[in-house]
Amino acid sequence: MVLTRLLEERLGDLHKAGKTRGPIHRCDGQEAVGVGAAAVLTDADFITTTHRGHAVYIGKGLEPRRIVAEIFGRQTGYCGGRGGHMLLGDVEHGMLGGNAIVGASIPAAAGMALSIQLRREDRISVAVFGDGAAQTGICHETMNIAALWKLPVVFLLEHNEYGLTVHHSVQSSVPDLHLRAAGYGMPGEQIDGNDVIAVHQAVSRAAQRARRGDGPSLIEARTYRLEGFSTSDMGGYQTPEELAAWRRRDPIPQSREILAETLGATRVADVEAAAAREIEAAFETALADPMPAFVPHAPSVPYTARGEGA
Amino acid sequence: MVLTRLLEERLGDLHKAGKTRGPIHRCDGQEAVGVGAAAVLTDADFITTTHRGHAVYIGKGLEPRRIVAEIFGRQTGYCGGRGGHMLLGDVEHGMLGGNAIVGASIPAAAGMALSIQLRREDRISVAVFGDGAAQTGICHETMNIAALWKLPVVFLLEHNEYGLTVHHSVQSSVPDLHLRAAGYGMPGEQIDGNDVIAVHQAVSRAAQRARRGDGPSLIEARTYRLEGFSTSDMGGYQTPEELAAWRRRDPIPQSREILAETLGATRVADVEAAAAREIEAAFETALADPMPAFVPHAPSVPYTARGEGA
Amino acid sequence: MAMMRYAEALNRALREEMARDQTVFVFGEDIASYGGVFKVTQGLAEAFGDRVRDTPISEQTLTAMAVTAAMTGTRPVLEIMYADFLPLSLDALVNQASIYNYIWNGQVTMPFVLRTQGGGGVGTGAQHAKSLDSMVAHIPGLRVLAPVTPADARALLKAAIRDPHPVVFLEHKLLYNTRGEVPDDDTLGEIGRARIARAGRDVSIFATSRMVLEAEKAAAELDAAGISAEVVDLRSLRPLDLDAITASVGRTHHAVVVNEDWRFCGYAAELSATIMEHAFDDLDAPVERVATLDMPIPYAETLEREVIPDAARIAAAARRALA
Amino acid sequence: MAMMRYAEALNRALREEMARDQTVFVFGEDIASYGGVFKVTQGLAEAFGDRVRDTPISEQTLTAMAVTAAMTGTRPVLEIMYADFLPLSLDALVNQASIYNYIWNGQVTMPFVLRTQGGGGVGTGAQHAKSLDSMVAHIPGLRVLAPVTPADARALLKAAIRDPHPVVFLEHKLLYNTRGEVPDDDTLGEIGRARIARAGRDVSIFATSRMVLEAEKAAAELDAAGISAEVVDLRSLRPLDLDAITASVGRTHHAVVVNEDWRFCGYAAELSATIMEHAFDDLDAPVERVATLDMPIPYAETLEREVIPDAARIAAAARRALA
Ligand SMILES: Cc1ncc(C[n+]2csc(CCOP(=O)(O)OP(=O)(O)O)c2C)c(N)n1
Ligand SMILES: Cc1ncc(C[n+]2csc(CCOP(=O)(O)OP(=O)(O)O)c2C)c(N)n1
Ligand SMILES: [Mg+2]
Ligand SMILES: [Mg+2]
Repeated sequence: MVLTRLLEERLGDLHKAGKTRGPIHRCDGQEAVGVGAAAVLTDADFITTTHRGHAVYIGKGLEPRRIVAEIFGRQTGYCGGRGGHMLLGDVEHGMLGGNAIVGASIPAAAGMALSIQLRREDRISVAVFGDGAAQTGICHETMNIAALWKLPVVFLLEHNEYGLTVHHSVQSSVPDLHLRAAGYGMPGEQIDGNDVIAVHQAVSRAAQRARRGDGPSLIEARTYRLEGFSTSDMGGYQTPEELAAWRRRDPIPQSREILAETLGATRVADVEAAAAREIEAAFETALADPMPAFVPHAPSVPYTARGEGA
Repeated sequence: MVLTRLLEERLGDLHKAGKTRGPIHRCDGQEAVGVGAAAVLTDADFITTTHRGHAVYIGKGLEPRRIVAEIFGRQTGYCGGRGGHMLLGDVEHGMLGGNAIVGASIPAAAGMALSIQLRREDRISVAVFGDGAAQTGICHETMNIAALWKLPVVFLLEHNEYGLTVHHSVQSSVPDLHLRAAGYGMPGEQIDGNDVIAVHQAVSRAAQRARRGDGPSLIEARTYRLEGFSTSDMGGYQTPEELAAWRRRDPIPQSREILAETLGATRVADVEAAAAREIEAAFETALADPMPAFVPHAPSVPYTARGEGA
Repeated sequence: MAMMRYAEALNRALREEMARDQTVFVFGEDIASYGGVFKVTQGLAEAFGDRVRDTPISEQTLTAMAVTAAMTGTRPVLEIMYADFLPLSLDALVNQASIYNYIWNGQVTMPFVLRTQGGGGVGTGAQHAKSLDSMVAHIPGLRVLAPVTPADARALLKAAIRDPHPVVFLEHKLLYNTRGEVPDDDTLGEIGRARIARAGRDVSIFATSRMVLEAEKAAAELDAAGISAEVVDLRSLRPLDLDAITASVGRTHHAVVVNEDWRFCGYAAELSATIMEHAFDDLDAPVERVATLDMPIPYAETLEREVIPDAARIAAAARRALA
Repeated sequence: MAMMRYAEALNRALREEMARDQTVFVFGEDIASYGGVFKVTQGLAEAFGDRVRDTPISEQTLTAMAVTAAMTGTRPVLEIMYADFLPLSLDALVNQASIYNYIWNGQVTMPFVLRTQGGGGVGTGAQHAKSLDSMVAHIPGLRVLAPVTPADARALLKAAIRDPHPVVFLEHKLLYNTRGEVPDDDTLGEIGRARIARAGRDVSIFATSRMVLEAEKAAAELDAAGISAEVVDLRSLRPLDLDAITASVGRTHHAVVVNEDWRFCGYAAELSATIMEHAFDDLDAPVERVATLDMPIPYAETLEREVIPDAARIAAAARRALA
């Protein structure tokens, strides 16, 4: 989580300095969801996420250096600069994609679960998606199919109160989205998404259920985007009171306290310092990495290879 | 209902005689839903329906003669033979369409309800759709939007146990679809769709709610297709026991009995005889009507009118 | 060699590939217990159990699931009942399937096949008679195939299933009952190769799917009038066999293109542009484009037949090209 | 006349039409309280209340609702945030909007406008940088407009709102901040009329949307080399102003077409085919087609700029046409 937060902060600074290309969707305040969930999984398990996937990238074990390189469009990025921050994928870690089509991470994870089921493998997949995404048609279709076929998938709804600039109450006919699980005959529960332990426990239960072959579950993790929709957003739609209340519930200080109790404050400080060094180094190396060279994409060429076309 | 049934039977016969073009989706056994619902509405109210809309066409007051003419692609049909049996529309009676894209009748009715709401009119719209359609993404999106905006629309789910050849249990993660209404914070109820009075009452309640500005409702009317999916379907997937059980619950004899109690058996027989004469005459005239002559569609021409193209 | 229906040839390809490769699975609406509304998947559920699945009516999600199932070790074959429903699959095709092999820098391939059928001629009306070829042929990273003979149906479906990239496989409702010889050996079709359906000297007619049959009728008619037409069955809409096209035009100096999708921005437009770009100097006249009239497809027989191309319109176009 | 940004010109058109006609309403994601992510709808919610609505993320349904709202007495203007999401709207466009005026025998019209913006150049990646012009221009019964100047943005959006048929209105993310003179009178744009952006003698460059600006740059560059290029801003992709095209080719005998959608089966293919069909004898060389390379749009700047057409590629095409 600390890694993610430091990554986000550094990205925010670089954006302000005009050094990023296009907006960055920071997940400050939501780290507990992605990190807590990914911690339940092994590299063999799949996870899909949204345009706001940094916590999942980090949680699933990806290296900050190559994440940063991708965000800055470098040859050394996870996708050689072709995908970018929203569409990053890393097969080795089962991180099968950030996805910037809202809702698309949901059927994506279910398709992987179908593949797991058909091949009778001991893996699961997890779909992370937002409260805005929960209103899309593919969310409904996917939940119905997944529940019907008992696919080994966990639906992790990252409810951060907003879809872009619009409050949840302007987008959803009901305030509590986990209730919709009943319409598919699957378990649904609401949890504190800022409590990394609660996230870990809920996802563990759902993961076990999925592994047992009992099918999907819906977890609605309530959380909040402390830094708005993206670095391009002009703000103004989140009230100061709301922001302040959620800042008090920031998952990082919360976990810091809990960890300090068990590990001692020094251990925690050491871990944080190491994270800071790692992020520092990641940016330093990545920003010095080369830009990719252009190569056309052979399978996209619309004429037969022997042809003279394209 | 009797009109519809006779229409269906006659169409079935003509299909067997090879006189129709393409399959016909008969609604034998389901007449109570379309007819009972449409009876709640005036010409000013809108209704949308599916590929299986004959009962709605008749219920909304359309003339059998022009329905038959449309089905047989005649110039005198409601759409001059351009639409056909699945896509028939008649603005005068607010019958805004059969629709053969499964699920499409749902947002269609909601769009009309939005137009009613924006213009502050005293009308409502009703979406008739199947149990198969309830699994589509647009069903979810529409219900969320309609409930959120309190649109004056009634969702009438015609649950006939099958979507094409596939039983509901193979398509839906839950047996009772009205339960999904809770996920949108709107009322949902299940009724006997073969009981025309129950349909009328439930739709009346929902219509009043919609007219009051309290928003949509979901009615799940349980019924059954006695003649299978369409005239092209080869059957075999409905068990004889199931068919026999539902035949005993055929809405037509059921209503006949009830009506006979209040109106007397002679009155009922007279009405049925009149219906038979009307259908007879409808087929006779319609089948003698001229075929339409081809005219291109000006708004579809892709070059500016003064141009020489197309 | 065995004589069989187009639908049977497809069925055989599916059976053979499913038997050969455990990762191939088939899903779609009404395809398992009923065997598909066009009976292409008949008997597969009995033979392969769980690997043949009836689905809810959820085209958009099914297509999206095919993409990621393909990316994680299986080879899905998805049936979309009518080409008219392709728009529902399009987000998954253009925003998902199309991109990953490239944007993830080659980390994944996506071996899936989306089978569907389009076309008019039987009074199914504006929502069930379209051919939306250009919408899918437009998408980078995809292959689009449209075999017209039973032999090609089998051979190309097998090739499609084995291909590492997403394939949209376009069938036609009026082809399922056509019959032809199908070889017994394990022939794979070659993606991106056209076929000369009938050799000729005066004009080249490039056609796709069922329009190849209409083109052959037109060629017979023209022959009677002393015009020798070459009919080229393109088979592979993307990638397109440019060499076969330029070679044919190099021989005949006149070209007609025929496709059942709408004319404007349709697949025939691409063919016409490609030919004129690559064979401008060989052409003695502009390429004649024959396609479905730009309008919704009407229901009544008297109207529908004016809208969809047929042998007469093709023959007339060939005459215009030669005029 | 007033100097204003393209986004402001659109905003003005919306305000004027909403004030004039109570049945016009505007809806879409983040368009009310936030004023739209590109700020086109800023201030409308304050001025028109309920007639300006933020929506859930449900493009498919919103488009379908626009169709029937339009058919029952209102004039919806729907904003779809990115053209990349057009596939989600496509079923409603091709299977609903496109058909009713015809198949219901003229009983209904559908006066709605779907505004969206496409195009690359700012690193938004494979899912947020496309131009899917040909997919919508392919659809019968629709109009497709793509103004490049602020004046046309206002005039054509007003015309689109008043038109009885569905209009897809294509904007470009790099145009919103461009500035230009906009007349004060109530001018309506004429749908289906191209505009000569720059007169020339040697070669005609037909371009759409932002590519008109690149074509103008190319023309300036060619001018310096002694080549006089005419730049035609097509503005209306469907219906297309065929007379303006043939007249220009009649003068220059050489043509380049430029469009930011992918090349294969893209809008440029239609332009190329149309020109060669209608001006074959006037052409001294095949039409040169310039479009986005057939591949997913990459994220990194060094890659993206190779893929999307620019002035240099247009100028090179013009030189090839004249070679
Ligand atoms: C299909 C689609 N529609 C719209 C958008 C534009 N968009 C990007 S993010 C977003 C809001 C998503 O809200 P939510 O799912 O709650 O995710 P969050 O940003 O809150 O993490 C929108 C509307 C998109 N990317 N894809
Ligand atoms: C989007 C779409 N997918 C598939 C079909 C093919 N199809 C036509 S009717 C039907 C079954 C519909 O089931 P249901 O909604 O229960 O209606 P019913 O036929 O039972 O009245 C299917 C799959 C279609 N017309 N549209
Ligand atoms: Mg959110
Ligand atoms: Mg049903």
